[in-house]
Amino acid sequence: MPVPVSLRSVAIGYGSTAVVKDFDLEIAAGEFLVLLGPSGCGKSTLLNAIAGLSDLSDGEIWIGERNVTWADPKDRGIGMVFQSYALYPNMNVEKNLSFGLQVAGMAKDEIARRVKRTAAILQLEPYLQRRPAALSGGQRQRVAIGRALVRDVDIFLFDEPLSNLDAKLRTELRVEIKKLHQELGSTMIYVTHDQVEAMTLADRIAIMRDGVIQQLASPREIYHRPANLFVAGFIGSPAMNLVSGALVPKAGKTFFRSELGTFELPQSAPQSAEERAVIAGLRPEQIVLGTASGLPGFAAKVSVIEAMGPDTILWCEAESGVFSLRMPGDFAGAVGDSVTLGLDLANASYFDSASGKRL
Amino acid sequence: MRDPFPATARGQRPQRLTTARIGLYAFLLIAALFFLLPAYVMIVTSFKSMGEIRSAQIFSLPQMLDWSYWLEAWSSACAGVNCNGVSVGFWNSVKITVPATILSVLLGAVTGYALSFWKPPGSKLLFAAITIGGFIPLQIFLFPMVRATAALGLYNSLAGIVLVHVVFGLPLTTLLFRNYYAAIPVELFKAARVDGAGFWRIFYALMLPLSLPMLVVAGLMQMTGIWNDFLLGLVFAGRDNLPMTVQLNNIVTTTTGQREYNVHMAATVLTALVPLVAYFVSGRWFVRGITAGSVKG
Amino acid sequence: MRLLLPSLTALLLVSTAQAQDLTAEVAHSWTSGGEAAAVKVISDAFTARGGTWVDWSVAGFESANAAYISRLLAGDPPTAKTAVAGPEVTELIAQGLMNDIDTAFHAAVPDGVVPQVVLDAITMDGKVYMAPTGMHAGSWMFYSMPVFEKAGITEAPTSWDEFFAAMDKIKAAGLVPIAWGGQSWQEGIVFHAVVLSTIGAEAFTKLYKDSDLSVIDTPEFAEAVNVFGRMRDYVDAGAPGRNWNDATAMVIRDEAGVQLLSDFIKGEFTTAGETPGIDYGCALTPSTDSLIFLADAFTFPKTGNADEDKAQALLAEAVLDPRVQADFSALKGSLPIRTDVDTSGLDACAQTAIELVKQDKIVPDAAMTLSPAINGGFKDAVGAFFADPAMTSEAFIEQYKAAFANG
Amino acid sequence: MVDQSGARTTASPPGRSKVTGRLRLPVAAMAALTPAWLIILLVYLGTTVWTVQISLTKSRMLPSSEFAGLSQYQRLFGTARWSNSIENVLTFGVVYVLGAMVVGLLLAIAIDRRVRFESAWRTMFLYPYALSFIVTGLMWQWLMNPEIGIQATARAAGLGWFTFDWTTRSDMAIYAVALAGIWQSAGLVMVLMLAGLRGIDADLWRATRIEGIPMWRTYLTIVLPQLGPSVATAFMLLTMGAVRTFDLVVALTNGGPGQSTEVPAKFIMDSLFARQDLGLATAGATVMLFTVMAVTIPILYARDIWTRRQNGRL
Repeated sequence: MPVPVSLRSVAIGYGSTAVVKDFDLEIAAGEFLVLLGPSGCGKSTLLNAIAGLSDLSDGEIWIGERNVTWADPKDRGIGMVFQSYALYPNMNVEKNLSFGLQVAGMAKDEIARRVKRTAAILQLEPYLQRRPAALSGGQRQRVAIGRALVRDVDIFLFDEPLSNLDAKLRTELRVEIKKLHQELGSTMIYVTHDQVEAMTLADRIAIMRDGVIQQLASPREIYHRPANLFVAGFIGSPAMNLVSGALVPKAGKTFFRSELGTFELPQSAPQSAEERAVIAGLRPEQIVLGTASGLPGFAAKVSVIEAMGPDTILWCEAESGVFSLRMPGDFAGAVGDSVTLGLDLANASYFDSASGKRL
Repeated sequence: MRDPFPATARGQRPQRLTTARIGLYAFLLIAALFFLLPAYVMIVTSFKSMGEIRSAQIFSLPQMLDWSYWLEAWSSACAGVNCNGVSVGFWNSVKITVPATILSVLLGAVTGYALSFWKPPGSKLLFAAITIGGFIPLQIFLFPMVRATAALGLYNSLAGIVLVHVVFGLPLTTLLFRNYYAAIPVELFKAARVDGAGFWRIFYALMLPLSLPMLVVAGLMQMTGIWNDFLLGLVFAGRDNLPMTVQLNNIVTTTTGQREYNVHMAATVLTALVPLVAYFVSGRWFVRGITAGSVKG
Repeated sequence: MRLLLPSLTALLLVSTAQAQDLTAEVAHSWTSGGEAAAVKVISDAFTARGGTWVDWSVAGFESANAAYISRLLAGDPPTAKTAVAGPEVTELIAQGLMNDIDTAFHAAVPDGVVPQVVLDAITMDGKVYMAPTGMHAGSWMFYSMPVFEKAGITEAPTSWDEFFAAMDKIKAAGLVPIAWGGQSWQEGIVFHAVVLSTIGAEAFTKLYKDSDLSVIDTPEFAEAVNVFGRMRDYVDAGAPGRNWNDATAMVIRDEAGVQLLSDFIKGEFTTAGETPGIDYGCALTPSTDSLIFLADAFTFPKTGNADEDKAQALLAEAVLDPRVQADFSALKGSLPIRTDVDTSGLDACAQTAIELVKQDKIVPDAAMTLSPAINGGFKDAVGAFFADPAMTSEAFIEQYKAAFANG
Repeated sequence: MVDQSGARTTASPPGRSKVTGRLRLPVAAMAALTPAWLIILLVYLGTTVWTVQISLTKSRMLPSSEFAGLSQYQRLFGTARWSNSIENVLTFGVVYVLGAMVVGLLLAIAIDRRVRFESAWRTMFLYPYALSFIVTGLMWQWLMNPEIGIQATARAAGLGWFTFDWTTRSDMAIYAVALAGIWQSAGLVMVLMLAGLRGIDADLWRATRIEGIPMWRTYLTIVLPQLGPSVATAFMLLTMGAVRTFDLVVALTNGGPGQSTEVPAKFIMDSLFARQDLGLATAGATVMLFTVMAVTIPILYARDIWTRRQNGRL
């Protein structure tokens, strides 16, 4: 049974330093929520608090209908997967999976049944008698997930579970976790600093910085409509191209003036009645090559070409800085080519220069 | 030791016995000499007759392998009117050392575990106090401890001397285990808590099995200390439980009379035999235990 | 079975012969060969009187004291404990921790057979608290006859000038002049013997019994310091830290000329099969006509057990028995405390001492008159002075005096 | 700061109370620490209080309650032996701790150079640790005795110039004690250091080899700093031993020649039992205790801050 989780005015601090202050977050039943942010932003601290592994200095945590603020971890109906796997080195896989059930005093045959089922889901049958030291990284992480799975918990907590794996395994396990969520429908809270994981897994992403949520929204929204400069810069690879300039009203229209020139903004872009300093953010795919597109353009020179396979990242140097463009995989060009870049100002994001907030 | 370069490698193999290598072994040899010399002297002396000891060099080999001084030291050397050698104290030492070592190691493990992972209020203060306790000379404790054990009715008893050893072993064992547990990832502890295990469950199902190397280290160190103790055994154990070291003292520290160095040396080696054997047998574990654990200060 | 049977019979005998069990747990530090044999004389006498002797021996005075005082504090003292008759016991008596043996003492010892100085030492508030086993005399000089012969010394030196002249001869003969035990307690004994030789018995008593510090400022005391300091030139390199019996062994092996110490070292010569007057000689330290004596005694803690009180009285009776006194002294190398015992069995050296005792030419050792703390201070000062030739006599005297003040 | 998508969704439910105090106390952990607390409070603290209190009385052989003010401290500092003891234990401590660390480290490095028969070497260096300080002292007393020990043997072998008579020289005896101590303890340090060395990333060694950094420099500037935790543990254990030093001195030199190897623990023991001067002994103990605290507490505090900074949190 998926249950909602609710953090209400939560504050967490060690001594006099507050890591998280007055934090509110509602996680719907069955939702996959990702807490994303740079290290030290408080996301792991928050996860530990939800798990009951660190104490709150203020506020409440509700899971389902229960206030669990002071409940023991075991009474919260949670399972947790750690970055370091945290498998019990002295127990084999089977014991690792069954330990929590044994603690709970479950009947032996029920334990065996559950371990069997979990092992089947995660394809761990061949390894049940092995110690963690004899497992590969991917297998270890599967056991760690299994340890949560076996206990039939309502809520899964993931603390950067894939960080210690190589790229290929990471992708594989990511898909597995996604599938698991689709099958179980459990509430999952997932902490990571990897935006690809966040984008691919999350129903909603909470982007955090210094203990404060910068934006809480669907991956699509966060990518296309970042709430502020921090989110804009943090999400997307390569990062958004930022152009400082100003919105200038003129004859009922709004123009974007910058070192690259002054361009008229379409109606879909923010309008302004007075001149104000802004920063325009353009995703690499929002800058196009050539003038044929009819977009306002400027001259630049190709400095680096990164062929990624499916697409190619083009780094171009203009007078006012470096711009990145996403090109198709079969892009043919050479370093040193002179090009004209076009800006898709209609779909760009605009942020207030002073506050960094989206307009 | 595996050769990193397979013999099939082409070309002239570089000379392996370089000057540095020779120097290294020379250093080890000199060090070994320094470390073995005292034991050598003690052992050869235990086979020499008194005349030989008086006349010959201390480093010279005995004229013959005479075990009689060992026998005398073990079973008939006199201390006062009792001529029973050090053997009488042997079982007393065992009776004191075994429970005291086990209890103090367990107490240190539990304390270190609680201080490392649970950190209840006052933990830091407690740890600081325990650390400082490690610096206090034992002699200061004698009078108050005598009063305390007498009040508990444990003075002059096996339980009393075991208690005293556990009390004085606390700083060392706690320090060792706290450092050991500091090196264990805290996630492991968190995972066990999420799995629903409580304080004791995590301790005996997870931490204790994981601390096997440190149990060996702390056990050996405590065993050595307790076995070698003289003063506490003398004061607290009571006449019926005097450890071997007290007999040794009685035999060796005679204030008057002829000193039978051969018997003394044999008695000394006999008394030191248990910890020595323990180190020879489990020295590998000792090194491994420290390697596994106390790396994190 | 072989062991069980006699002890069973013994048990039966005791329980039938006596209504109460007179068991005495006796604490002592006499663990070496001669000492243990001497203790056995007392334990046999005690057993013969129907008591049961339980031996609690700990080698080393310090360790023995640690264990003993602990048991006193814990309220579980042994029945009896050996000690030097002096302040270390008087404090315990003053604190009311000791039983007196006044009745037993006077029943066993007729008036006038124990020297007054000894009687003073074992009596407090008019009651006798200790049963002395014997006394040791310091201020002795033992010498190797062969070494003297080899160095061309015919007579034992009787003045310090003669002494140092003799030492020079031994040195010239390529031998070690003084077999020196470089531990502060031994050096303390030697120093006090030298002090006695220069300041005389009267001043000695004034200084160490009445704490009259003016004695220290006399030229005679300075002379003692001077004589003592000169001895540094006649000891070998291995002296520091040397045990007294290792030093004695040097004399026995005729490697060294003399050893200055108490009479207890005689046991070493006896054990080595040497005969006084042939292999080795004994004399008082040069310029000395008195003995510094130290009385060993049994003391009796209050145990709160009536049977043990009786055992204490029985033990005191055994210790004070003239026969026991004589036998004990012969083995221990000490002198009987009673002047009425048959001492004909004792050796030539002891006879000299007994004569001095009879003439009352004895002064109590500082350990019998001054607190252990003060005596400790003496040892510290003497040890430091002998070990460090650079230390001036003035600095030494200063530190020596401070021992009185700080003690 | 929260954007338009509405994180601040729900209002606080009615009757929501502020969190006050810690409610989730780890009761079992506190119970488990009870023995340690009892030992600390009753024995360690109790003894400390008792010691300080007795040091203010006129106690001689037995504890007395007769108040004496600070006169015992006056006596203490008027006693040449006490100041000698302090001086000696400092010299000894520095030489012993540093010596054992250096010897132990060198042995560990040597063994870590992939030598043959590693466990045999290790056993040879570690076995003294199984012996008590008393035995250690006895053995070295023989070896360092100029008349029968190493010096005599060397001279008998024709090396007339050879001198090794530390125990008999006031200026060298304390180093003799330190030497014996190093002999006993260097093996333990070796094991600790070996543990540290084995924990060092092998890639680091490869890196220094490729960069051609000489071995000694690698040890000095790269390896040594990484041994911090091992060094800290060894330092702690050795210092505890050094401050408590008693048996070794008694067995080896018994404080002599003169007072050149007297140490505070021996001063206390002698005062307690041989000199029956409880007041003076407790005064000495008090001074020692507070000195140790004055040195230890700042170190512990600094270490705590350091680790906190390392972990970025608790």
